[in-house]
Parts: sequence; structure tokens; C-alpha cells
Amino acid sequence: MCVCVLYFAKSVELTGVKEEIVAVPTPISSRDVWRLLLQRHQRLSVLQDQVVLAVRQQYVAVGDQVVTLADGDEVAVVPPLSGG
Amino acid sequence: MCVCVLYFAKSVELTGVKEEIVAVPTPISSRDVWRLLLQRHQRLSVLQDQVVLAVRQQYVAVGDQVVTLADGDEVAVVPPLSGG
Amino acid sequence: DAASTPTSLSRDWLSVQEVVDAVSSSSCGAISVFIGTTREDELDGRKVIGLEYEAYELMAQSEFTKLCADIRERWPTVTHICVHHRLGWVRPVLPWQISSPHRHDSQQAIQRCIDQLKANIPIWKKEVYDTQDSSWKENAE
Amino acid sequence: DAASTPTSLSRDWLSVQEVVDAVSSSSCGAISVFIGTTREDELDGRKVIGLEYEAYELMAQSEFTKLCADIRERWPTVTHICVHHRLGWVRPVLPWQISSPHRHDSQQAIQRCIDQLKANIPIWKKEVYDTQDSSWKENAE
Repeated sequence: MCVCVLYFAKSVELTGVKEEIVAVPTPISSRDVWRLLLQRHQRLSVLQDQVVLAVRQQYVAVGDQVVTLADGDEVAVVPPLSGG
Repeated sequence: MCVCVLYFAKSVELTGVKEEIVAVPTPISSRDVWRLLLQRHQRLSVLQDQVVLAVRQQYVAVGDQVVTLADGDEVAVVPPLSGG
Repeated sequence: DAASTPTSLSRDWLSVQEVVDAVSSSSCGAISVFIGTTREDELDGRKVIGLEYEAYELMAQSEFTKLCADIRERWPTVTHICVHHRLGWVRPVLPWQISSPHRHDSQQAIQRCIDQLKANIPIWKKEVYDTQDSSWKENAE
Repeated sequence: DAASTPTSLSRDWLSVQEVVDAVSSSSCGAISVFIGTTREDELDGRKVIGLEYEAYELMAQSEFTKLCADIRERWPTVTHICVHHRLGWVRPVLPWQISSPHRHDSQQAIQRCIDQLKANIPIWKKEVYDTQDSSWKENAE
């Protein structure tokens, strides 16, 4: 499937892109989604252990949880929040 | 002479106007300019002893100093400043 | 009054009146206000000269909506909720910069600027309160 | 570099880059910065929800010019001076209001809003420093 990956805040600086289309197998664990993004952008590793993902605008921790993706789904990289 | 009197900040609230044309004799002391404005707007008296004037954009203390005015000159009422 | 939940994320300021109108309600005895402000911070000798806020906007909006639902569930008497968060650049009121070959000169010059500004520049500041009162301030002599 | 004296009074924010560009100079070892900020104030139980600045604009501009001349006379090594003062409404980052019949509920609700916002709403803040560095902040757990 081809999903749309969105980057925010520090992850934009690390990858140099705000969004990109990425081909991913499905179903897939959220950990494997993260690994796949790390392969594309090695510098994202500074966010390891701090990052969470959002799939179709719902938070998903990086871990064993399996997600099913469809073409065009939104997957976001969410660095530590600092609103408020 | 008919001068243009400008009000700012608290003096706008006290007079209800931002500017007005006022007929004044010339030459005249700055104290008499202030008295003349007090006659038009009694509520300005709360600014007594705190206010300064500006004539053609130069500060003039309310006192004995005599100013010469021409038609259309700008006279401003300057309440205590609070910029910065 | 119907309960309302306006939320907004924007690059513009809400007018104070909009915020007040959004929660004013004749049935409400209590209005609580929280205002986040930018602070003047110094860190390792560096001054913060501005802040930038970025959001995942659609998701932030849906999270705000969930948060409001959660608040209403926990405190059913809550009538109005108004939430606003600035995005984009947020900057202090008055950035001054003076440069010179030696720090001492530029620091003294800045101090004089501040003193003279407060004494001579015709600018006035009005504070607006949550009670809808306001007052014009005066710089100390 | 020619010495420069940009001054401005405006209802808009200067971009941080504009301020930095205005005083960056290869011949200058020292840049001093003063930033006035809006503060969260409480007075007689009233909160300041905004500030309004008003100016006698033409005169303020000419007073700024006089002030800059005075600074250059006193400290001839001063290279660049950049002065900016906001006019009009200046408001805090995040006005929240929650109303309910009793203050206790709305206060508790506000506290939960703040906690949840920091934990869940996808918004990020970057601090920009006078050294031209910047860093993304993290809310405490």
C-alpha cells in the first residue's frame, strides 16, 4: 500500500521533508512502520524511544500493535509534544 | 487660530473624541491652552498635574511657556506614558 | 443558553471580545480563565527572541473535541468551553537590538533606550481584564 | 557595513529573521537584545487577558529618531540599532475559558484541559534564540 507519511517539528528537520508517499506492506506492526521510516531517514534515530505514530489521526505507540493500512492512509510521525 | 487638538489613551475616554478643531488666541501660554481644553471637557481635570501637551509634535509642559500657533497646527494632549 | 464548545487554532489573535462573548452566559456564575503567555527566558546566555508553534491541525482539532467531551462528562455542570491556541510565530512586544564591537557599549545603550523610551516616546498601554474592565497604565517616573 | 537605524511601529509582528537581519553585521562583535514581553498578571483577582498599545505615531517616530541620534552620540561605536514596538492588541498565546455555575468545577476543568492539552494535542513549540539557534521543546511527562 502507498501511505502518506507526515512529519512534524523536529522530524521535519531530521528528514528534510514535511510529507512523502511511502510503500508499506499491510498488515504491519507499528514497530515495523517505524523501522521502515528509519531506513529511509537514518537521522530519525535521534527520536527513537520518544516518538509515537498516528495512523488515520489516532495515536499508536511504536510496538507490537498491528495496523492495517489502505492506499492513501495518513501516517504521522509525532515527536514529543510541547503545546500549551 | 483654529488648531487641531489630538487626544490619546485616557484623554480619549474622558473627552469622547480623538480629535477636534478648537479656536485659540495666539500667542498663548501652554497653561491657558490647557484651561481652554478643560472648559470644553470638564472630565479632563482628572489628568491635571499629570498631563503635558505637544505642540507641532514637541513636548511643552503645562505652565508659563508662551506658544505661537498657526491655523492647522497640531496640539496633542499627552497623558502619562506607558510604552516599553 | 445552549452549551457551546468553540475551539480554534489560528495564526491570528482572537479579539478579546470574541473570547469574552464566547463564554459569557447569564446562567453561569463562574468563568475560569487560563492564559498561557510567552515568557522572557534566558538559557545558556541566549535569549529567546520568539516562539514558533506548529500543529498537526486536523488531528489537533479532533483531540480538542475529544478533550471537550471528556470535560463535559467529568463536570456535567460545565456550560461553555472556549479553547484557542496560537500557531505560527509568537513574538514579544518589543524586540530591540543594538550592536557594537564591544558588549559593554551595546548593553549601556540598550539601557538608555529603555529609560528614554519609557520617559519620552508617546505610547500608551491599556490592560484589559477578564472582568471586562480595563485601565491605562503609567510608567514609573 | 553602513550603520543602520531601522525603527518601526506596527500592528504586525516583525519576523524574527527581519530583526536578526537588521542588526547582523560582520564588523560587530556584540549584539545586545532587549525584549519586552506581556506577562501574566493578576490584580485584585482580575486577570489581564490582553494589552492594547496606542501611539501618537508621527511623534513617536520622531522621538525614536532623536533617541537613536542620542545613542550614537553617547556611544559612537554603536553600529546598528533596531527598534520595534507593537501597537494595537497584544494577546497571550492561549486564552482558555470555561464557565460553570460554580467556580470549583470550572477551575478543575481548566486544570484537566491544561494537563490533557500538554499530553495529547499534537502541537509543538520551537524556541528561537538571539544567537540564531533554535530548539524544539518537550512538555514534561
